[in-house]
Amino acid sequence: MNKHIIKSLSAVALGLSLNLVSVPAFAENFLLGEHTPLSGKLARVGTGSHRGILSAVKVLNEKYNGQHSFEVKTIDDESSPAKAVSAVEKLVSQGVIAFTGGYSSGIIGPASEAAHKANRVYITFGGVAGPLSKRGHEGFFRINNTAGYGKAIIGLISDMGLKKVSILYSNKEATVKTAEFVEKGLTEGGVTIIKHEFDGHTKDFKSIINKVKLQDKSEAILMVGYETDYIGILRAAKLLKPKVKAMIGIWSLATGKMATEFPTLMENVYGTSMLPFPVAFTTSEQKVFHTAYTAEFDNEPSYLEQFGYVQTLLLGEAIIAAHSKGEVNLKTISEELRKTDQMTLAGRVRFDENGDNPEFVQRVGQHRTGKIEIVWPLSAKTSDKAFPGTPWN
Amino acid sequence: MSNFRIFAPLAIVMYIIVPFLFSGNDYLMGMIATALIIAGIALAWALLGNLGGMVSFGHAAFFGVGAYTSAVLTMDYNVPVFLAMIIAGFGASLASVFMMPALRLHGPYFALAILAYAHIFMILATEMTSITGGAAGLLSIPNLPVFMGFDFGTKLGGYIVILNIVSLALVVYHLIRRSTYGLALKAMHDSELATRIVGVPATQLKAIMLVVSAFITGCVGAFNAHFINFLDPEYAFSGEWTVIPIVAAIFGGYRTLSGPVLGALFIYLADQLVFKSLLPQGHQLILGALLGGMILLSPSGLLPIITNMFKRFSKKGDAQHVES
Amino acid sequence: MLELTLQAIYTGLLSGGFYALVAVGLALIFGTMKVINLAHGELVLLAAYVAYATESKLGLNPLLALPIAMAVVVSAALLTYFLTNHIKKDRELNSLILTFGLGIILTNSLLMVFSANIYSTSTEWFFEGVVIGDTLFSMRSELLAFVVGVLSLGGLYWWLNHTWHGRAIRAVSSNLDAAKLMGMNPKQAEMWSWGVAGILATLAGCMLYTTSVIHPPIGHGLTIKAFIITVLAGMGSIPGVLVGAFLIAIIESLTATFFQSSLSELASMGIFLVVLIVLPSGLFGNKRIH
Amino acid sequence: MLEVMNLSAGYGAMEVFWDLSLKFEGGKTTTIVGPNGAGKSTLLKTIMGLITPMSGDVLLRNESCLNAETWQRINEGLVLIPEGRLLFGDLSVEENLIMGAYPKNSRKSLENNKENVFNLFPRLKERRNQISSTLSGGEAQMLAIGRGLMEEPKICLIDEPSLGLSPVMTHEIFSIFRELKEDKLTIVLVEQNTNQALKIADHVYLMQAGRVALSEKRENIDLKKLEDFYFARN
Repeated sequence: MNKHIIKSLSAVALGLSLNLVSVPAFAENFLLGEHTPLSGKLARVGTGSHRGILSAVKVLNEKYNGQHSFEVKTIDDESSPAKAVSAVEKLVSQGVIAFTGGYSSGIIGPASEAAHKANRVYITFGGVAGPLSKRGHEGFFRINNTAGYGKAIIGLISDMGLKKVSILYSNKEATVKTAEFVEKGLTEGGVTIIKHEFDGHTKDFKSIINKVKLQDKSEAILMVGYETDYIGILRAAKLLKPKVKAMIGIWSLATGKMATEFPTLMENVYGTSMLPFPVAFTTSEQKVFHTAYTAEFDNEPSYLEQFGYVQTLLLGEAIIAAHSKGEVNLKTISEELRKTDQMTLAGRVRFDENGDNPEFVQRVGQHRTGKIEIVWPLSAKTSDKAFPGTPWN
Repeated sequence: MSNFRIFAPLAIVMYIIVPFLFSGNDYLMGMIATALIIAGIALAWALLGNLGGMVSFGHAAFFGVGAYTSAVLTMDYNVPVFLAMIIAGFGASLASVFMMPALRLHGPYFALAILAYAHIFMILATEMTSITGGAAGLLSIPNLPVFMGFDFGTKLGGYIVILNIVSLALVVYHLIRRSTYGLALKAMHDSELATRIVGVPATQLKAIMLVVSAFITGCVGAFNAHFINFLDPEYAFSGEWTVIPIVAAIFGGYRTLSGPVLGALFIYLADQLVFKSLLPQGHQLILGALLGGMILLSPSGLLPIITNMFKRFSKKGDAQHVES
Repeated sequence: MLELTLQAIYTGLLSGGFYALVAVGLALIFGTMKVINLAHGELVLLAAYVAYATESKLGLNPLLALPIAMAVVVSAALLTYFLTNHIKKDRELNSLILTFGLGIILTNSLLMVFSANIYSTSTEWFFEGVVIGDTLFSMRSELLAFVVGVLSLGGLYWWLNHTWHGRAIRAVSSNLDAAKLMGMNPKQAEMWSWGVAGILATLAGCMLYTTSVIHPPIGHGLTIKAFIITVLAGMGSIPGVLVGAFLIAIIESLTATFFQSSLSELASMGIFLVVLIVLPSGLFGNKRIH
Repeated sequence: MLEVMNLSAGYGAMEVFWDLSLKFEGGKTTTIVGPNGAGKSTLLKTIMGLITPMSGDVLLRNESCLNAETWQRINEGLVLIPEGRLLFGDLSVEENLIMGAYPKNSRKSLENNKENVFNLFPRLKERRNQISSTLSGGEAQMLAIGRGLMEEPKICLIDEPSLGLSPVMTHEIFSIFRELKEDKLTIVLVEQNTNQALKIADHVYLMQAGRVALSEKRENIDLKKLEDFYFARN
């Protein structure tokens, strides 16, 4: 199953080594710009993404040591669109050649607009709103999308053969969209869906879980939210013990942090994850990332760090490629990025004409006694799923 | 007289010197325009606070309603942007009419009631998906237009528009304050009982101030929507649209005309340009400390300090210069 | 249906106990000083972080953090008091800005020290279920928070009525000049009210950490909720705080059960407005306005 | 015992009285009479430290007490029985009385004094659990007096005690003051009810429009003449 990865990696490696041979070393320092929420309500995700980006810069610098160097200038956008726009404008004035980072469609929208006006490439994983990639921005790229998460969850639930699923979703932009996507896909597959909306202030999920238990009587609970929501939902579920066969979540659930900090709460819970945990960093690419990351930071990287890393690495490689052919600008970097087709930590990445990654499909992991096993798709699984299985049985 | 001494140089700086020096620098122009957005709300807030004697914790409500009104009108009904911005002001005023039952409340009760209204508006914006786009918000809201051959969609154009909005608001504020209404309102602020005896309908006057304040805030909110081209409920009704302007108004001296504007320019620009470069993460900490220190050391705001500086400067015969 | 309703009311009752614990400190300070401490939620959060640090760094049960947390939070509260006390002009308004500034400082300090990560206790004991008659479910920690909340309010009520320091606080809240004429030093009463508010915030913070998840930005939301309950209660009324907290919490959980969770806040805000407009001085306030 | 010298005070920029000098002898009862707005209540509040004087001095046992806060003056035995409006409106009748026993010296005899007050005003005992803001004017007055007595005053300033009381009640209250007087308390009584006030006075001041218009020993005062004086301005 790793054949494909190894093949493409070696292809990339070959391509790179050829590049290195054919282009005389002409040392250049590439300045990248990053705006990300390091404070405010998105500080947590912003910090994760930021660390991934720093790791990528480290890896790029080691790789091109002596030939080129990369530097990233970061400005905290404080989770605010206006400040993100200011950040982009300021970074442009400081001479950055491309942007990586950003979180939340509402912030990425105006910020990438500003990057567009300044003729800079903008690559991100933080915004899943559909319209973002339909604005005709040549330099706008994102490596993930709602569909990729949705497809994985739909696939998993179809494999389980469930007939009735309750979806608990936060009323944020990304969560609403994802919940709608999954609902549509599952309904077409003949699954009955009952949706329960909550908001960021919801602390006590007993009421919702009780409804699932007494009224919905569904076979699985799908949680579309963030860490705090998952912990609240799982605690309430563990208490009320609805008769479901699976507890399934999306991002930030099948993470090392959750596995180490809440092992009993997470037992048997599913969540999207590209890699198992503890990460069997088997491939050389994974090892490179892990070494670079743990050298700087003392926790285990989650999807945020991985995605931040991948997008920045892709951007860096595209810049190097563009440089090797002559001029580095919006047009040449975009062209190179559009040529991307490779396996990464975040799965296969290829960009369509809108800058979206149609190949993006998440995998699904399941928490097992403090570890995370990949259980979907079959081609990537590290273990069979424990089904039916919930934290309480 | 003292008004003129502050406003003449301020107007020269804002209308001539700033565009002359920075028009090529999108970053700075955008930054100053955002500071003026805060200034506009701060001014509207101070108008209600100073003349109406009411502290509002919910100006984000007017800001958000204005923003959504203008965005929806321009996107779904093709209303021209500038017209939509004015209608947005009326929309915010209409929202303030719903708040009028709260006018019989006092002090913190009124402040909190308005906060609750703002929160309710935010939840409604999230839930009324068909009109507002729900939590996903509205992307690609039309830019400010090209008007009489000038592209207001640029940073410089945006700056000029918001500067004019703030200037107009200042003029309105000044006229109200000077009118008989203003005198009655001032008397009311000193003693409500006194005005009742004199026969001024206090609640009616307060209601008018609320409507005017909402109108200004709504226009500013509409401007921001077209300036940033994006809205979602959490952003449009964010508590920051209430809190930062209040801080700015009090910091600048909310009982004066120019205080809220100077306060907003200072707070926002100092925070973003100076503190943020000193302490990239957690620069809000400096802002917090500065606020606390200011309240303790110069409780009537920043303006007295500046006017004092002015006096010292003019005594020395130096060139007039406002640093903000 | 009945089962759902009963559980909803039970859930509301339990969180009401916690809400009351958060709100009562704010009410106490407002009573004596007419100052709204906008950093109150941050003080609660500070206590929660001390509990987290105690658990993760020292490996102790988070409840053992109480003495340390109390020392830290009460000092912070008293510091806030001394600063507030130095405001010379327009104290009612300026204290809002001052305490708001202190709240910013606290939030950002927590962010810098503890990062933006989320934390929750890893002591499983707190999450064991307690089931009454097969229909009412709660976690131990929720029950504990409820009991601590109700007992603290009861204790506070007793203290305010039966000790001279407590009585002085009531007297100062009720009529400042009259209190002075009874030989009371209002400064001392104010200081006591801040100190006690600090203790209550500490209890609330430890309960927050053991029932829920903490991260830096949640302090402000706690202040707002506390404020709403305080106003609903009628500023300064202790039994009012308890009733107001129960009312808000039960309405929230009923809304979450019979409509949807994301409308809970709409319902509680709506009730708040209705009560405020019908009874401007709150459920338990004086009938005199202003 | 208590003396004010060249005292001026008021609210904000508005002066209420100017350059007042009065002397209240120990163990004696001094009555200050005068029309509404003469500045009598303001004078008492200034003596208590609730209002900071603009100039002049207040001497307690021949020492200036301007630097002492109100609560410190209470501990010296200086007590003001204010008019009924200065009650703890949201506390019950009994709680108001208990607050009166706050000064350290009077805490021990709280129960005793409370019983005494209840004996003096059985009305208050009937209403001991009622919230004091719901009392009638007369009842509020009784409560204010009772609460003042709980403080065990040595120098007792009394502000308009007969306000809102029935003649019978007024008579009773004055008999209480007479008892206090017999206990050698220093009493300063501000009254509009000249008739009653003069009966127990040793010395009389007449205040008009912020000034002392007359200062005489009781025996030298002709009630009729005083009343002429009194109403001359009205």
